[in-house]
Amino acid sequence: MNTTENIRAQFPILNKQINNNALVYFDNAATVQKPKQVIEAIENYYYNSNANIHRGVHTLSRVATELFEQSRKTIASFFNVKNSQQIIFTSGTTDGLNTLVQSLSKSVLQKNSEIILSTYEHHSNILPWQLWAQHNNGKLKIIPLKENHSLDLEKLEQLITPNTKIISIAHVSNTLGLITNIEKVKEIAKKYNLIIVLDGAQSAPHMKIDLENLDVDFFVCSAHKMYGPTGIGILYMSEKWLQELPVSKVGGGTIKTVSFEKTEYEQGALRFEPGTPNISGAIGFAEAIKFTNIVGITSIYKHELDLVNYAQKQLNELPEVIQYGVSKEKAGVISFNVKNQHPFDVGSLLDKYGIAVRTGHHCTQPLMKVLNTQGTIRASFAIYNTKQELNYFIEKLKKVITMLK
Amino acid sequence: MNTTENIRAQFPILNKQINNNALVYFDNAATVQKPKQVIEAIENYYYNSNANIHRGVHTLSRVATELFEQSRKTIASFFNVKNSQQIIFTSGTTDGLNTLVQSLSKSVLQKNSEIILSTYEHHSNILPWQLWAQHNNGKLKIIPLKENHSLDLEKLEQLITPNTKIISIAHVSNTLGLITNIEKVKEIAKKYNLIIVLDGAQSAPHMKIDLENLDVDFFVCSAHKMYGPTGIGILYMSEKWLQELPVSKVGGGTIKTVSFEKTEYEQGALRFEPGTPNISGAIGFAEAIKFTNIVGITSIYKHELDLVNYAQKQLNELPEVIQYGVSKEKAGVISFNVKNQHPFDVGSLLDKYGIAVRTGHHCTQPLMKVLNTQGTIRASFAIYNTKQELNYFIEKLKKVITMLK
Amino acid sequence: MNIEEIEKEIIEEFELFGDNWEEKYEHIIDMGKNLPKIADENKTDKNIITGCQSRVWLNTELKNGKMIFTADSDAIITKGMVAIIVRVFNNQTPQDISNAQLNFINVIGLKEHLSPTRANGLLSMIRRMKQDAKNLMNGSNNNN
Amino acid sequence: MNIEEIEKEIIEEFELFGDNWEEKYEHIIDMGKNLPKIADENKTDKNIITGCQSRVWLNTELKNGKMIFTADSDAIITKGMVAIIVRVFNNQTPQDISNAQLNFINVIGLKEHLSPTRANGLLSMIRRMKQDAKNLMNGSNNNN
Ligand SMILES: Cc1ncc(COP(=O)(O)O)c(C=O)c1O
Ligand SMILES: Cc1ncc(COP(=O)(O)O)c(C=O)c1O
Repeated sequence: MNTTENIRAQFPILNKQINNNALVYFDNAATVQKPKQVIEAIENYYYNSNANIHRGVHTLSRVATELFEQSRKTIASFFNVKNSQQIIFTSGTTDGLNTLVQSLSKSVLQKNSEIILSTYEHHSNILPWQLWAQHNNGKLKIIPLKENHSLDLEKLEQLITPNTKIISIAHVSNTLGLITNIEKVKEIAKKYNLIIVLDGAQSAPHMKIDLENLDVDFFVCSAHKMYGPTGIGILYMSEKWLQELPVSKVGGGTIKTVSFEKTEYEQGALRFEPGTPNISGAIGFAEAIKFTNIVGITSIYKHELDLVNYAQKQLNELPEVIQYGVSKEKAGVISFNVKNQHPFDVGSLLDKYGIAVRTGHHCTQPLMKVLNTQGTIRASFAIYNTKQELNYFIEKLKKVITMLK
Repeated sequence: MNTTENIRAQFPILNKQINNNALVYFDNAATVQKPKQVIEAIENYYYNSNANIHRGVHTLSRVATELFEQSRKTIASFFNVKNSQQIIFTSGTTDGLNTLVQSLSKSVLQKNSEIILSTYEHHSNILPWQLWAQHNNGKLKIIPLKENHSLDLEKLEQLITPNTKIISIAHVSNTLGLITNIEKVKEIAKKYNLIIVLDGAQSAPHMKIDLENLDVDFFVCSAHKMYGPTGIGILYMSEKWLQELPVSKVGGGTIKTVSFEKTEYEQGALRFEPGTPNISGAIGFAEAIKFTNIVGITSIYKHELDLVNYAQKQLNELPEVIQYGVSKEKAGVISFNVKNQHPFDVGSLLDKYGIAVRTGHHCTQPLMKVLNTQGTIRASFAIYNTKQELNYFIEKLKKVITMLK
Repeated sequence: MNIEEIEKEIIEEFELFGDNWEEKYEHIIDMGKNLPKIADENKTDKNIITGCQSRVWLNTELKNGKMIFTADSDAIITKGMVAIIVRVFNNQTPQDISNAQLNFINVIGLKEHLSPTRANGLLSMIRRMKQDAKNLMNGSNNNN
Repeated sequence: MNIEEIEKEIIEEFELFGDNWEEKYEHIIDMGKNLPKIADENKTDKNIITGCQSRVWLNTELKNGKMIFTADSDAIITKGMVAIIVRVFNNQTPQDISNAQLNFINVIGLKEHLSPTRANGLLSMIRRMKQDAKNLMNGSNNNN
């Protein structure tokens, strides 16, 4: 039975006391807690099967390779990707985006090319493009926000010029929790033959994502936001790109033959995975996917949306609170401020009550500028959070507001 | 007491049966087994302190940040690096080398620049340079081997031209276990003002390395070869480079301010660590260093050298065996072949006796070409290996030779 | 004999060794040594199947509606495995080969040599043989 | 009063609150509100100390051999902490400031605000105050 109680029992850290209060962990968009199955899968790997993978002639190496490749398949099937080779292990979303930008800069990107991003991108989906642009006279074009802080996709088409090559966009805003209308983005991208890169760091933990049907060129996410360990993520690419994308990160394991003069690279995912991968990380990631499958990703979405709507409603009743990106359809995140108070003060005092929220710019400084604030207070939810926790949070938030007045 | 018995007790995997025989794990150069303290440190982190680091206003985030930064300090002091900011976390040696080559390609490397490598480099220290060279008309110059398979450093100076910028070299050969004479390399490098990149993947696990005194520009290694977890390693850089090296991998966490037009980057290690790092990996790595410190890195070296010399002597008595890179001073690795037999056959049969060796090109195909073989059989040792295991190995190797005849 | 009968014969042969893997492997090595050599002119790049560690050469011909395989490998255990598979498939019709299940491999306990992650070319060899059979059935001459 | 005496006074003040952190923080917030404002012309980039989340402005002057600090912060808890430290250091000699240990911070239980990993600028502020003091002692006018 997937009651919240049963689920919480799988996360021992939730029983911790913080500053003499029960931990209320609302910082899930930064990183989520891990169920004990995931931690045990990592342990198990090291106690029973640790070896370097691929090419190994001995038993442990074969076992480790099988566990690793099976993990790839588990993840592929979670995203409904038939050819698991399209799932390339990275060390996280940021790593995936950097590698991708570098590979694209050796193929489709030329001097003067233009990339379209959105106002609410995470720095990890801005800086790699910006760095490329600075060295190549490239340009970043930005999709603006509407009044309600959602993306103004009506303006997208105007940004496109003959030099536009790529739209790289967050599937879900990490600061606001708003969901990007990908169907709309795709419609326009197809019309102009643009490549779509989808930053799924904040969507993959919360929503059913069917990459076969979504039909974007690239998709990235991080395990540590999906009940998995740190140091592992994936870069998905379409079949076409799996064949065509030039490598940008190379080393042991990616090759068929090497001489100092010339190198013939492998096919498939191996081509993009130089060096010893994060084997225990991949195994932990797959175990996290199994956890998610058992709970059901649509149940997760529903549970978190209930919390979001409840929280938005409660906050709406506090006159001192300004909310950002309010919407009935969000992925587990709310963002707000207390009028005339610094988010850091609010966050510090909530922490005293055991409540973990994130405050600051959330690595979205350009968005902060548009929202005209230095930072916000962000509460982000996971499957184990409860309405009781939210009630406690609202109660203490009121207290904090009084203290700061 | 650091008896081998006590040490072995800390590695539960060593009690495993493989094909109905006790596991004899001689594939330590590929990846070494982990003591239970390391596995427990990772567990502990996830059960008690998991949170995203830096900028966090809440308690768990502060605790996680402290654990992470303390790990950096533990590793820095192991290598006698006073400013721990010079230790940059990577996902491994290969990742470190790729990032480094890309950063150097934005500063010292120009069109037509030349890089000096050695014949026994691992693919991870060839391919990133080769990829750069292909796009920039650069050149790789190769230090040849002497008769005894050690590097012919007498020939190094001849390779230098006015275009030479960098010597990137393995500290220890992963295939042969031979130790590069870095003092000699440095002498020449200083004379011509060349940058030294030291690939320490195979030296860091076995030898005392004092980076403050070694005084190279860059040093890379992987935790998983040093009793630590997969998915984490370090890139050390000298103070000068910490200030001057341009970033090549960017994203959340590396910046002071970001706008779509311009970005001001952080100082110190943060500048080179975009995105959520492998937090549990860093903590596990530090725990592995603590294990190494308790045993003592010089004891490790001595123990492994004893095994190497014993093995070389035993193999020398088998007329069917050809050894490569025989030397009295090696770091834990021996490499050989059985005349007229494919290494794969020998390795497969040894595996049947529970003995894990690696066979093949060991990601050093150019070296294989010079040794005039498709591959070798490599046995590599760690602190937990014993003479009894070696005796068993030699006994079974003889059996295998008979079977294959 | 048809494929199933040969499989049965091989299983019976291997049953004699019981749990003694050493004798089993000696038998495989022997079979490898006795594998009729592929003609030198057929040891071409077109006929090579690269595994990660050992290479296999395989040549296919059709004679009187039956498929004739000759093969070689640089590793003797691989060659022995190749010999077993050639023994099963040789002189069979393309139809039978393309339908064959090859159950005997699990039974004689050599699964590790045919696990998908042990890229030693054997799996690709079987796949190639079946592909060649299919191509012949479809009247194609392409045996790549 | 010298630095140690002021520290003692602060410790005694905070002892009154016992384990009640809420009162403790209310006191800090009050102190923040009562911190004499830094003159607007001194709220310059030169005088800014950037933490990760909140900013601190600090101005240093020397009057009759004593150091005079004025400061501000955009976060009120930070400002309260700043107020405490200014209270301790204000009107003291450069010599005393540069030698001060500031033990009171651990004692009053606000350590988390001064942990090296909580980059809120407070630590850098103390470092800056001591550096300014040292520079003055060495006759340098550079207070960066
Ligand atoms: C000398 C050398 N360099 C680089 C590497 C690559 O290390 P990793 O696979 O951990 O990235 C290895 C590992 O095999 C090595 O032995
Ligand atoms: C939308 C978005 N993109 C990218 C990232 C970066 O992910 P990671 O830190 O795991 O590399 C994050 C994480 O905060 C994110 O929320």
